Amino acid sequence: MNLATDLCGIPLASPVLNGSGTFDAIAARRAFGDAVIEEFPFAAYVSKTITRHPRAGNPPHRLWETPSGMINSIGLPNPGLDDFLTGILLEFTRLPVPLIVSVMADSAEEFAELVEAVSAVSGVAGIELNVSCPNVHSGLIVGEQPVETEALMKALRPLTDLPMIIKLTPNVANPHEVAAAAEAGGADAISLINTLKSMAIDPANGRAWLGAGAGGLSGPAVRPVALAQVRAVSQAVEIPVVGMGGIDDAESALDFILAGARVVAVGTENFRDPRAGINVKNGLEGALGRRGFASLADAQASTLS
Amino acid sequence: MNLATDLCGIPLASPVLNGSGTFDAIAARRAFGDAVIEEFPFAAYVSKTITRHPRAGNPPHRLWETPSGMINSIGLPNPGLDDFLTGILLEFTRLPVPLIVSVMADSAEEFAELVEAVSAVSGVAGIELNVSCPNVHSGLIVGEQPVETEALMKALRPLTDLPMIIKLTPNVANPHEVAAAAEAGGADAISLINTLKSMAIDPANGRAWLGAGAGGLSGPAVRPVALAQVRAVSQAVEIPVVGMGGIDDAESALDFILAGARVVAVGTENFRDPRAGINVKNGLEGALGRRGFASLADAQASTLS
Amino acid sequence: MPTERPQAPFNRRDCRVAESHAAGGYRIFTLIDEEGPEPAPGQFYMLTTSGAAPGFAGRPFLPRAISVARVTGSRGSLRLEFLIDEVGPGTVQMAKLGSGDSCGLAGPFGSPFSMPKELNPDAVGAVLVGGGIGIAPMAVLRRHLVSRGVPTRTLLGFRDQAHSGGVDELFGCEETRLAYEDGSSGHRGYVTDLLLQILTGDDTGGAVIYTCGPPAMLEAVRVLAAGHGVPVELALESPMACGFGACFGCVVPKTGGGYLRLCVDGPVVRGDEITTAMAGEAAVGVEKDVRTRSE
Amino acid sequence: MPTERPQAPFNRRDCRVAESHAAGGYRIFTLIDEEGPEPAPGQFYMLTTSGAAPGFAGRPFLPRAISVARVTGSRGSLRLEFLIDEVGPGTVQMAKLGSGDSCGLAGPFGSPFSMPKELNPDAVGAVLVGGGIGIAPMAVLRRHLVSRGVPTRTLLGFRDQAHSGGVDELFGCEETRLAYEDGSSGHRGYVTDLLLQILTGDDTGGAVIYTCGPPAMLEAVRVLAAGHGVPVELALESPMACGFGACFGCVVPKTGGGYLRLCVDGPVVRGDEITTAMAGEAAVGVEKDVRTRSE
Ligand SMILES: Cc1cc2nc3c(=O)[nH]c(=O)nc-3n(C[C@H](O)[C@H](O)[C@H](O)COP(=O)(O)OP(=O)(O)OC[C@H]3O[C@@H](n4cnc5c(N)ncnc54)[C@H](O)[C@@H]3O)c2cc1C
Ligand SMILES: Cc1cc2nc3c(=O)[nH]c(=O)nc-3n(C[C@H](O)[C@H](O)[C@H](O)COP(=O)(O)OP(=O)(O)OC[C@H]3O[C@@H](n4cnc5c(N)ncnc54)[C@H](O)[C@@H]3O)c2cc1C
Ligand SMILES: Cc1cc2nc3c(=O)[nH]c(=O)nc-3n(C[C@H](O)[C@H](O)[C@H](O)COP(=O)(O)O)c2cc1C
Ligand SMILES: Cc1cc2nc3c(=O)[nH]c(=O)nc-3n(C[C@H](O)[C@H](O)[C@H](O)COP(=O)(O)O)c2cc1C
Ligand code: FES
Ligand code: FES
Repeated sequence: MNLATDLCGIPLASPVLNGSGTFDAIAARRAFGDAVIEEFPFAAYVSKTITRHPRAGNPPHRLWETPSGMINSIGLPNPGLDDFLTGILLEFTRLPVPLIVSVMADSAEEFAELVEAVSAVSGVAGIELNVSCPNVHSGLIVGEQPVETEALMKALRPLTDLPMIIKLTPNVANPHEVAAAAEAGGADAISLINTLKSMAIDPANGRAWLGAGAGGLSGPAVRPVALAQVRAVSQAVEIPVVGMGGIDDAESALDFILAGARVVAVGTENFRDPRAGINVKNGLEGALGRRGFASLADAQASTLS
Repeated sequence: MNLATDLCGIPLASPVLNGSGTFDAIAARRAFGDAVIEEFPFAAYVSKTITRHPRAGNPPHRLWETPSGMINSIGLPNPGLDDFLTGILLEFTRLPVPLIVSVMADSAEEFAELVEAVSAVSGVAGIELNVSCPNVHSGLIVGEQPVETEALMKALRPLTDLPMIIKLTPNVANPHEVAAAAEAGGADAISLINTLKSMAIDPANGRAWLGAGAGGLSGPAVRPVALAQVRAVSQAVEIPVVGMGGIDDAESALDFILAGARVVAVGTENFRDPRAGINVKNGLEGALGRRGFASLADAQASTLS
Repeated sequence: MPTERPQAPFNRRDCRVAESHAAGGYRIFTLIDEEGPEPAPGQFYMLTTSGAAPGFAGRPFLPRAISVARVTGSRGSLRLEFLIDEVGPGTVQMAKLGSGDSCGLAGPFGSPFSMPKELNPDAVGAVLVGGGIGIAPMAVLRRHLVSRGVPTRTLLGFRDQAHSGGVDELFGCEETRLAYEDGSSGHRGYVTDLLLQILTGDDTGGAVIYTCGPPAMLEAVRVLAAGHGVPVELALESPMACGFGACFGCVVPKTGGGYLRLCVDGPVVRGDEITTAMAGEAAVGVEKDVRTRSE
Repeated sequence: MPTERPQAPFNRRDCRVAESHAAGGYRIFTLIDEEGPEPAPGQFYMLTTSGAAPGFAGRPFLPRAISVARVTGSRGSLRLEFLIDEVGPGTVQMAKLGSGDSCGLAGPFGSPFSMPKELNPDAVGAVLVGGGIGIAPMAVLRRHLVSRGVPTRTLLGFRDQAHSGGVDELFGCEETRLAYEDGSSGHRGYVTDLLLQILTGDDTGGAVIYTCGPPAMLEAVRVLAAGHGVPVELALESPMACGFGACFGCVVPKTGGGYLRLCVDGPVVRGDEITTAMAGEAAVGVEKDVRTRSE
């Protein structure tokens, strides 16, 4: 079955992407060798979020296993824009699939720097804006505020011709309002969900387990929440939606498409199986058939009653 | 070990309550006989939420099992205030533990009617306000808006001398702001979390599985989210917090107390084991010991570093 | 108004698996309940297996409702036989249990079948109509009625051999009439064809119908019985979380509006208590709004 | 800069459990890997068991990092022996696996131990210091060094008999010196007492130290080695989600700031690459803010 599709102009061999920060193509190549490149598991590669300046990330512990999920508190470790441009970005552009660079900043000015710099590099197909972060001026989390979100999009829109995907936080009452604001501001696509604010207690001493005190929940545990948000958002906007949150097989991936997502992303499941992306893609034909769809397009077109 | 404690003046033999709507004492008596009353599993009984007028509840399906949790879309079936007062409320007052009546309304006026009527009945120890509902006037979900929440509390405060516990929805960016507003409005305690907005797709036909289209997630899957919200809220208010969300044993109950809850409530786990409340209570002494606490009070007093 | 129902011990208890074996397309497994009372025909138990099923992340999470198919022994050492159809993680985990393993058990729960004379004072006999996995409660009821001298005719229907099992074991040599939709044995077609023969054939004034099976079959039986003015009791199914009235999740619409909780007001209901036996399917029609209040 | 590391097949593969048995307070179980390369000493695998452990709702969810304790056979039919300490749901599920069962395997991953001369051109011998479950990688390394004619002394420490196992099987009759904190056998006290004797006793100019064990022991060894100017490589542990660099979760602080991902930059690190071997405990000190951004 032909699973080819596209995401706001970016051609995709299948609707299966990776969630930002859940697959390091360079480290994977060290561990698995060139097989990772030859059988690259995703139809597009979304980089881990980078910031203007280098970040070491959070102190350990950074991980906590939960019932059917996990909490992470990684803290966006990354080399910062300058080293990214001259280093790993060049390796990423050599991957056999379109590259989407994820960026985060604490101000519109820094976001602008990141967007312009990344857009100037040939081989970048799109930019994902991670807006689960406070605006240093207003102190508000951009992705929690429709007004802040629309203003940011309006400020960034003129700076690039690349498709801009905005990655929403699920820790809001009405994600569809933030999505609508992003669309009004000029976003080309919405991706969700990011992780759910969570914490864990150290069984040994009753203190907070995570070095940063708290983190974000992901994995199958959050899938029902992600499905509801993907549906609410896709009903509120015209632009395509990248659905993610606990996808661990083709059936759950198809659930997201039926809920309104055009394409999906696999995150935590990559940790359990490095071929998770390949497994989801290979299972889609069967899953579509079992649900009575002749093609991926039919499923993407179907609206949930 | 003496596990006796209290919740804003309501004396409790242990810190273990039930989550509203997760244990029907009358139906349980039909199924199990008087043993349920003799060994009543909770230190106080929280009724299923009642409304001014009768509600039949949502069409089936009302349940969906998820990884380490479940979605419910029950729709608050209840006989309405009048029949409640003359019927099951009287049976509830005969239970061997303090009674907390949960109420929900679509307007301050209806909330007022409920609060006044319930307060007039002897044998009611407290009232829980379920504010995960839209205000028919503003159209806003009260529990999502600090302003609406404070206004509601201020309106209700003069109407009763009973402790008022406000039950918060977790589907907000900053539950601690809503909690602080409730405290400012005169709430005596905060209980959280209610369920996380979720949905499920029918594997057979790709349509929404739940009769109402969507529902709420509960069970161990949501525990990490509940812990983070309980901690954020308990840091923001002076009044006691009733912690719940995925508690399935004494260890997880103690996690909530260490996160800042004074007492806890068991919900979904009751479905898996009708004695869940008893098991949590009986396990607390051992759990406290393993974490190095001499008493429940020590754990309640400990502040998480 | 069902007959006196035995009450369950107030617990979920670990019970030893005495035995488990395949029976046609199904599986029969036996638990030893050392505490509970003898269940009445039509009652069910909530079964809890430990651990999640491979390939089902974190499921089963909830216990599963299972009708008892045969009861032997006596209180203190009851042997409860269950007929299992492996359709998902819960039944897959049950099917894995072998002799000596333990399984969580709560119950017996729910309303039993009434005796024929409770449904029709002039009742002289009973017709039992079972379909698929729904033959389990029919087996218990048949033994119950026969032991009380009630003339009983049993009609059992299956889709095909892969979706049938336990007939010989649970119904023994007793005269039962079979229907297979694929004609692989017995009557080719629906079990309701056999019921229609009976209803149109001999005098049905003294008949009472009991039935359990897939929704479409139950609905056909309900309509047939109503059409011929014959009282009928149906054992219904719906997804359950608790089994003892705590979650309000297991409802079916009841005649005159509102809903019945199948775990306490059922699973056995009279034909006139419900407007359809296909409530589960109802969900599909209904207009959905994804942003409902949380409870 | 560790020596050439074998690369893992790009998959998680189902491997057959050849054998499993208790070894003192631990358990040794053997997987047959028909695809992977021979791992280098110090490398580890990510093991995935199916289903959740009874009593642990929905856990294990993630695979578990386990060092290989002995490798026999050759590529195509490698026998990988693992030494398991049952401390939680992941290891409980592994311990349940019996001959014929299958277990998910990914790897080998991580950095191997260096040869002594890579750490010290004048190296003439190696001292291996293992503690508790940490003796596993020491067993593989010892066999590796001995087979290459490197004079090797092995010191193993345990809390008590309940927290020890596999010594005879994995180290055989070879001369190993044991320390038990409870004095139940060997030296009464810490294995680092034995190390100190060596370091202070004979000439250590040509010695190189390799160690794996609990954080407190590793830190003591690291400090002793530094104090005596002896090169040391430590095999560290930290909770891991992926094992191949994808999650950035397995970090320990590195000398000069920043963090090492133990699954790709480790688990074997040189003493001078880290500032402490007790990073895990570090979390406790740090100031916590519960409302961090999500990633
Ligand atoms: C009173 C009563 C008596 C019963 N007696 C028997 C019996 O004797 N023998 C027997 O085999 N079965 C019996 N059942 C049916 C049995 O309880 C259900 O089939 C049970 O759900 C099977 O669980 P499962 O995990 O194997 O399958 P499930 O995964 O639960 O799938 C079964 C059906 O549930 C729905 N479903 C699928 N996924 C989910 C989900 N995530 N959440 C909720 N629903 C889902 C689908 O419609 C699917 O066809 C009885 C049910 C009731 C109410
Ligand atoms: C490179 C490497 C090699 C290893 N080799 C071996 C080996 O050869 N043999 C062996 O037995 N072990 C080995 N381990 C340790 C093993 O991977 C861990 O002990 C593993 O976590 C055990 O999983 P568990 O589920 O049994 O216990 P867990 O539940 O994971 O408990 C183990 C520890 O993890 C922490 N913990 C508790 N609950 C959680 C939670 N929910 N989420 C996160 N952390 C939690 C606690 O500190 C607890 O003491 C190795 C680890 C690494 C990194
Ligand atoms: C360890 C880890 C690191 C992550 N890092 C990022 C990140 O850098 N940027 C980002 O936008 N999302 C990040 N995420 C969120 C994922 O991309 C994804 O949105 C989320 O995990 C839900 O999908 P899942 O349940 O399939 O993992 C991270 C998630 C995990 C588990
Ligand atoms: C079936 C079901 C019905 C519920 N009904 C109510 C209700 O009527 N009122 C209310 O305030 N909360 C209700 N809740 C929410 C619970 O009280 C509790 O807040 C939530 O389930 C989280 O706790 P848990 O994970 O332990 O179940 C209900 C939850 C479930 C699962
Ligand atoms: S199954 Fe919970 S009320 Fe019936
Ligand atoms: S365990 Fe995931 S990066 Fe090391």
